Amino acid sequence: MKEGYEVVYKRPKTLLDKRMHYCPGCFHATIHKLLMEIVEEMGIQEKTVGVCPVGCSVFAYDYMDIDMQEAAHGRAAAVATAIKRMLPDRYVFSYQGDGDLAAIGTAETIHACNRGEKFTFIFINNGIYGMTGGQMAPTTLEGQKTTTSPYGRNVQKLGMPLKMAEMVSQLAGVAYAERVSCNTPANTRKAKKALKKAFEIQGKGLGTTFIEVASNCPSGWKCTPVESLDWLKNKVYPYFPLGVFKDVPAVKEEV
Amino acid sequence: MKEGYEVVYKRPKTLLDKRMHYCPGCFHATIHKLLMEIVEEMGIQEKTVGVCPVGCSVFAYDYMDIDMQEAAHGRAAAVATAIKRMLPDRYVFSYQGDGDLAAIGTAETIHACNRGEKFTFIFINNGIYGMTGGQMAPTTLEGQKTTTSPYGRNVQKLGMPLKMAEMVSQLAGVAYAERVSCNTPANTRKAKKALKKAFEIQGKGLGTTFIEVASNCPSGWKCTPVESLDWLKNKVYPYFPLGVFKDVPAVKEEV
Amino acid sequence: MPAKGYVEISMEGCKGCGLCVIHCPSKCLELNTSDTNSYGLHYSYLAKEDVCIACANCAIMCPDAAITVYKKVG
Amino acid sequence: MPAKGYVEISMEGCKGCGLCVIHCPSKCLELNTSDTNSYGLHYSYLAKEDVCIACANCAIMCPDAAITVYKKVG
Amino acid sequence: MLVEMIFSGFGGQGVLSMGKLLAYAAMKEGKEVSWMPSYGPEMRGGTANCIVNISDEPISSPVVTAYDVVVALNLPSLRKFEPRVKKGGILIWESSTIKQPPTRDDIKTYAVPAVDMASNDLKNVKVMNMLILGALVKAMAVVKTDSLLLALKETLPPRHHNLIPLNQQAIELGMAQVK
Amino acid sequence: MLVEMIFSGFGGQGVLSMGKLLAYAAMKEGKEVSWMPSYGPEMRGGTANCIVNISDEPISSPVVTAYDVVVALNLPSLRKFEPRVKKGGILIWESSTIKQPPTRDDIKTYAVPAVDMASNDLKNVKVMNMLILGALVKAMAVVKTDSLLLALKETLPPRHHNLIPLNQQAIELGMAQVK
Amino acid sequence: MGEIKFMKGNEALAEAAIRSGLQGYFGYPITPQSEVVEYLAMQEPNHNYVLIQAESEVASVNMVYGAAAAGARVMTTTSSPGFSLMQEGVSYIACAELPCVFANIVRGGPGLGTIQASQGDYFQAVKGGGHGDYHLIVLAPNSVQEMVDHCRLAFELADKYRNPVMLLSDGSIGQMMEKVVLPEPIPYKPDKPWATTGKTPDRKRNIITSLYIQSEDMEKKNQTIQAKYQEITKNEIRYEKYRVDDAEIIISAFGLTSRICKKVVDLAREEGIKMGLFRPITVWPFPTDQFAEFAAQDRVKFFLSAEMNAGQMVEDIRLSVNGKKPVYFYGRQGGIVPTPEEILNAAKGHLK
Amino acid sequence: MGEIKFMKGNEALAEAAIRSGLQGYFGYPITPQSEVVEYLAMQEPNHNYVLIQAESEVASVNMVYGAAAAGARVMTTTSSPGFSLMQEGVSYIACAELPCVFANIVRGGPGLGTIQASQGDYFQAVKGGGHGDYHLIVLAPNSVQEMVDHCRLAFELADKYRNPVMLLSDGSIGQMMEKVVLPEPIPYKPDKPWATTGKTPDRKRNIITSLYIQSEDMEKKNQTIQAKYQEITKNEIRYEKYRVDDAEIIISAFGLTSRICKKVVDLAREEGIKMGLFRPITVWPFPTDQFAEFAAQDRVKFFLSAEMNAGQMVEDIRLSVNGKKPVYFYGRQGGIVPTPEEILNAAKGHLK
Ligand SMILES: Cc1ncc(C[n+]2csc(CCOP(=O)(O)OP(=O)(O)O)c2C)c(N)n1
Ligand SMILES: Cc1ncc(C[n+]2csc(CCOP(=O)(O)OP(=O)(O)O)c2C)c(N)n1
Ligand code: SF4
Ligand code: SF4
Ligand code: SF4
Ligand code: SF4
Ligand code: SF4
Ligand code: SF4
Ligand SMILES: [Mg+2]
Ligand SMILES: [Mg+2]
Repeated sequence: MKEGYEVVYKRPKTLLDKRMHYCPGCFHATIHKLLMEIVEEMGIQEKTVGVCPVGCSVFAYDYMDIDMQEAAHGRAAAVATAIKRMLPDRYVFSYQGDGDLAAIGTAETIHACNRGEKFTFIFINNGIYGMTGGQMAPTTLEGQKTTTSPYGRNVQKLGMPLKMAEMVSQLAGVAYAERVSCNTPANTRKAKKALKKAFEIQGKGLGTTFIEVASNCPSGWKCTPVESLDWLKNKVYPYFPLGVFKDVPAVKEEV
Repeated sequence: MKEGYEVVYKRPKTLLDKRMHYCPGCFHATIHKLLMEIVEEMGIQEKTVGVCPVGCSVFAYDYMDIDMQEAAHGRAAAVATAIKRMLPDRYVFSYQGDGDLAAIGTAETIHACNRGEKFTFIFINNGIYGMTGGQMAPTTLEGQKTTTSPYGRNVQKLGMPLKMAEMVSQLAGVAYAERVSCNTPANTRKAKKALKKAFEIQGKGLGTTFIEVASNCPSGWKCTPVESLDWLKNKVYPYFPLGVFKDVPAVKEEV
Repeated sequence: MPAKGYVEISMEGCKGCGLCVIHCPSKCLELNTSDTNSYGLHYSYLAKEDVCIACANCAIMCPDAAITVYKKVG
Repeated sequence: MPAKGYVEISMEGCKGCGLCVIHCPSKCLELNTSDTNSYGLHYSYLAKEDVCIACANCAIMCPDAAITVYKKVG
Repeated sequence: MLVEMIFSGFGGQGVLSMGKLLAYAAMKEGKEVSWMPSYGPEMRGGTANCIVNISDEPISSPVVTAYDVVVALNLPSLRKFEPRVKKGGILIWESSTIKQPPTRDDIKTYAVPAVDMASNDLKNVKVMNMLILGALVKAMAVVKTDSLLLALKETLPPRHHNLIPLNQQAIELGMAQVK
Repeated sequence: MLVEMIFSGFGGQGVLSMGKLLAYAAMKEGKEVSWMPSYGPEMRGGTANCIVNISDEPISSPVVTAYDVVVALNLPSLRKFEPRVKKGGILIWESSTIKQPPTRDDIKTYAVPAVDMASNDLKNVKVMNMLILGALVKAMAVVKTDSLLLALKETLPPRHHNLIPLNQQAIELGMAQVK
Repeated sequence: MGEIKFMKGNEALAEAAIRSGLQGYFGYPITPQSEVVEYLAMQEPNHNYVLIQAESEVASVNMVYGAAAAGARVMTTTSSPGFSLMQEGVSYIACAELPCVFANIVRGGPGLGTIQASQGDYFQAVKGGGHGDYHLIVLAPNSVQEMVDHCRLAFELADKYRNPVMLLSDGSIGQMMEKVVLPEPIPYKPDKPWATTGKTPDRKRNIITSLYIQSEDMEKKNQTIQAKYQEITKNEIRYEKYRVDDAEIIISAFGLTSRICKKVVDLAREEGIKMGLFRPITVWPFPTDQFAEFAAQDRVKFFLSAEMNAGQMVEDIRLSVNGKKPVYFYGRQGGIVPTPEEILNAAKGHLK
Repeated sequence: MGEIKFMKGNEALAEAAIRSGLQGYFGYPITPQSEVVEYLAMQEPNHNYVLIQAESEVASVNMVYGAAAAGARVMTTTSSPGFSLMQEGVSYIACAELPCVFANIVRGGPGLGTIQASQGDYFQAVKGGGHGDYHLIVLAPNSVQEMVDHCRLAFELADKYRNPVMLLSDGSIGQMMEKVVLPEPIPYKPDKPWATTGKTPDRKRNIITSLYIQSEDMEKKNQTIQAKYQEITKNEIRYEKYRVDDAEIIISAFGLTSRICKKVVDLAREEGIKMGLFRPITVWPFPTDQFAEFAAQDRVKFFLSAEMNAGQMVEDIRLSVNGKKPVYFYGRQGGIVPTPEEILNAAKGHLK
């Protein structure tokens, strides 16, 4: 600590002092950090319960100093639903990958959103199955190569990438849905703001909150972390635009 | 047969000469009849394979003189996907209830539609679980009483009824989506036309075709068949409007 | 004037739902409330034969395909 | 002129992704390509101490929260 | 003693509730009872039935296939269950709607025109099932009439208690049918 | 004879492929072989390893926990696997990046500064693993050098065959490290 | 003494759950089980439990997982195909050691099968239909009264051992009405310091997981739960004996069939055949030693297992008897309930 | 003689399926199995099979159901949690008597467990993890070569008996590379007059169902498939013997462990202990009679089952031996592969 200087940014304490297993440059880690900053800032460590299903983030409970449940693949929304219903004054979030939330867990996702379950979805859309070694996800882009689409995703045969934030926005139970990213400091700050807003709306019990992160996977995409930011900008955002898709509280305020 | 008269309507031959188990006035029977009329008119009995999961229509294969598969609850879309992929020149349809297609089978429905599987969904939305004795379905209307919503569906707790035709229309793989009903001769004729159009589009391989029937369930609704028509008109259509939600071939022709 | 149309309704096939009855433009169908078929159901029958116009509305509405519709030739 | 800002980077915590490096407006960070930490990774370090403006962009971008940012008091 | 019975007919004829009432009455008399309905898609076909066992000792199986008493309120049920009456057993059938009477002569059969009597004499076809029940307890004293009335009182929601006299009448009328 | 080996290091150092090449070469010599990689999220941490067994007889278990030969290309691997070398076994370690040498004296250890030599002498750090492999076959003649070269030829896609001479050089350089 | 009612098995189960302090129920309709959720829906305004008709059985079981981990007293019920769908979740719950109650109101399988009663899911219940080595405590009620009694017991055992407990019932018991004595409602205050309710400053964070990526850790976890299973086996075996003291033939059955077999015993005794009934009430843990004891007695000639399946519990009896005496099987399938007479005949067939 | 390759177990399985005339594959990624679908994706342009990475294992198994019913030669593969999710579908397929191949590349459970190899799903595979009485034919390969050989055999048996066949493999075999001899590709022309391919005028409509709502019909269906199972048991039991002729100790193991046990036998023999290995290759049908034969020989002192679980196949051995000789168990869990030495020690411990 240098004399005459004060700290303007430091690692949040709720992010345990443990090296995360994520690959270099992976936004999974970024989002973990932002989440723990929010928990700290909102002072809700005692009231927060997280749910992490399988996916690269299955070990999230090793890093966050909060109560957590691991969930079976695709079932985080069902698990979070039950926790939130049993403990309605807690802050509950599910933290899910695109394989988890948009493939095997589609039914649980749609129905939790439709029921308006009052927890926060944190949806890490990296367009690939990171954990299992880079297979195609429902959000893999047209032409994108993965281990199970080695010649590029053929949308004639496999369909177009699913836009989950847009889809759940159509459901009455969803209060807030936004797609964010972390490719620049500005976007990362926005991502944090969105996450915080989701938690605040959750606190008011206004409905389901859904934050989709247009995330990266340098390992699965077979590129460097820095290159992954270019891929995001050039390929991902054009198809998965960042922005707010639904904001019921804001609309209500306007009226 | 009266002398000097000719037949202008008779039971299609592909509808086997067997009393159907459906309750009086149930549209399940109506749709069976229309379907078999179409199979007969199109001359595709040899090329048609149907899939009926559980629900009141699980015995459909007892009545239709075509090759059929029974499917597990919710899985008709997966089953139909595989049949159509293995036998791409056949006409394949799945015939599913709202419990089946919109609750337990949500993931299979969304993903088959998204992949643009080239079979026809026939979705009998009667707002209830008929077969199991009248429990709430994902499409049960606000305030509607069922055995598991005995005080009326509370949408605060359980969410709004799911609009499946609208939802799947958002998916790129869907070529044609329409909601029809059978409450009047005119609507029944429209329903038949829609079903036929779906089969024709399927024959051309243009994408997924999805016909939702705003159906009735006099037994589950605890009313007479005639009263069920009023319920449809007064309660169901206002929330589930009849009409075409997507018609890619028509749009293509226009352009 | 002999009727333009004529319908045959399978008594055992009919379930007495009444959908044909209410949609007949000529009001020629009725449910037989004094008798039941072997399933205990009041079946529909052509009560006013002379006004049937062979429009087939009844048959289209009949879920159980219990109705055959005939039209006068020529 | 003494720098307005100053950063501390955990050598072992850094994974060498380079996201901080490319987002530093003052270009004061670099990856140490001649050395690795115990994980075999080239870590980031404050190469040009005097131009750091304490904007914290680097820290915000760092997935692994390996960076602490300091600002001159007053 | 164990009495094994089945009540069968169309849905809506009140076969399930008459079985339930009888079982309840027997329970009130301190008997062991079981009531087992047909369930699921079977009912879609429009028929319904329930098996009722009444016994002094614990009941082994709630499901049986040969009966001491068969109550048949429609023809399909009569056809189906007449062969399953035990030799010397009892068959009670609704004779105003069933036109083809039973044929066995090794059992006791009772024709009760319950539908007609309920509509004509009591002006309420719904109590037809109580008429049948009356006939049954007369034909075989499985429970006392008083127990049936007690059962009605305890199982009918209070707002329907005004119907008890009518039901009682029906039971008595039914009893009178069995000589 | 059965030789049980593990190749370990950071992902990207080519540990899996060096193991595979050795196993393939041995197979070509008519040996029984098995190659078993670490898999799944373990690899997320940035480390990788594979177990290679070479034997004259069918191999029982592809997974073993004590080794005749350990190849460690980074410090965590050295720390983890040094204790698992069998007494009298062989440990080969990359000595230009690992600063803390092994400590056991009941095994044979070989320090190979493969990273430096590959970058400096061969101008291609990627063939570092071939250098190590060269050292290994010199330290213990599990396969002939020719078999390694044959294996390279048969497993490299033809468009990379131009790299074979470089790989051969690396193997030879590695062999020269072991006296 | 408690309230006396005339109730359906499924409804009695639901009422018993309420009276045992039910806090969360998550389920999906399926015949012949749907009355459980229907009853709970009807009673919902009078109580405080959370009730969700889930979108599927997969969702149900995972809701149970979440709610149980959050410390609540929870239950789900289903019938055969639905329980098959739950197998992944069941395995997770067993490994995460979460207390909860399942009921399988078994119907005839395999496949869609029939909705009539069956005992075809015995193996699934006791050997583990899900992946990996785990056990549920499995109670096999044979009456509406036991649906009530076993429900309360199930919740208690679940909490005591942090282990899921299953009621292996069937469609007949679920659908039939019988007299029941209902227990007094108990107030339920969970004492679950391990539950994920939010990390307070006085404790370390709580984590519920079934993931042990390192083999050594996973083996340790396996050993822990295996040790627990031995403890349960030592403490919790339950069974019923009927006229076995001088019996030369031991007939055995669980659930509904055990009632029929009581009658078989009586019929046999009337004919002078010395028969007795041994009925496992816990089918896991299985009363192995008790069978072995019978087998060790010279008097006992053979065993007969009567089941509504193709022969499942008979394997556990054979394992217990271990060749000391013959063990025969008689079964019906597809929803057919065997009559006392046919079982007796089967037994007599082995009397040579 | 076929082509010789150095291949991963999972890839060899995929290649063998292609060479056996695979027409449809439906699967979902899961470690340690994902290479199967990855390999098939890579080879897709060179062949004619339909390949879908499904949205889940539930979808996969139901796609298999649909494609098999339509007459195609089809397969799905997964690992433990995924196979648990398939249980409903498996039960349906068994009852509908559809030929198809499953492979479970087993990992350590229960729950999410570990991704390392295990044999913890034996019970699920052989007793039926789904509801109702049914059986899969279960082959337990112990090498990459057998992944290939058993794959071809599995397709043949499936068609022959209209029964699903399962490869009960594990993560080690799936992940390891060994030498394999690949068989010649065969052209496959299905001859399945029962398949739902569209009703032609020359036949009645074909219906694939597992629904038999009337108990009598369901019982008949049950009896039909039970009769088939007996037929399979009569014809298809497969096993391997190693140095058993004079053996006093019979050690038994399936899959990967059987290789380790060969070494155990050799080590034992070196010490003068007369040990032999009996390895079930089909674990269902189980070689019951063969075990019984050993048990009947005076020479044989005891049996030891070595497994990577808490003791599962040992039950089937006990059922076979039926108390004639002691049957012991030695196991490791959580992904730990036992060493020959520790198994030998376990055996010696029983030598008194
Ligand atoms: C039932 C089941 N099926 C499959 C898997 C294997 N699996 C683990 S994580 C995962 C998907 C990972 O992708 P995603 O959800 O996008 O998360 P990411 O790793 O990309 O962050 C899969 C298929 C599993 N654990 N359980
Ligand atoms: C796995 C599984 N869960 C539940 C059931 C029970 N079940 C059969 S049909 C059905 C729903 C029927 O409703 P719907 O799909 O709307 O069809 P309907 O009868 O209304 O036409 C249910 C829940 C089942 N057969 N399988
Ligand atoms: S595999 Fe991809 S998603 Fe997973 S940690 Fe690595 S970069 Fe992140
Ligand atoms: S229960 Fe409802 S949906 Fe089913 S047949 Fe009857 S009316 Fe039709
Ligand atoms: S054909 Fe038309 S007019 Fe004639 S009975 Fe039918 S509906 Fe009436
Ligand atoms: S519509 Fe058909 S079933 Fe209904 S009353 Fe008319 S004829 Fe009968
Ligand atoms: S605080 Fe700002 S200026 Fe200083 S090193 Fe970080 S990014 Fe650069
Ligand atoms: S962003 Fe963090 S991990 Fe990446 S190079 Fe900079 S300090 Fe290292
Ligand atoms: Mg992902
Ligand atoms: Mg419905």
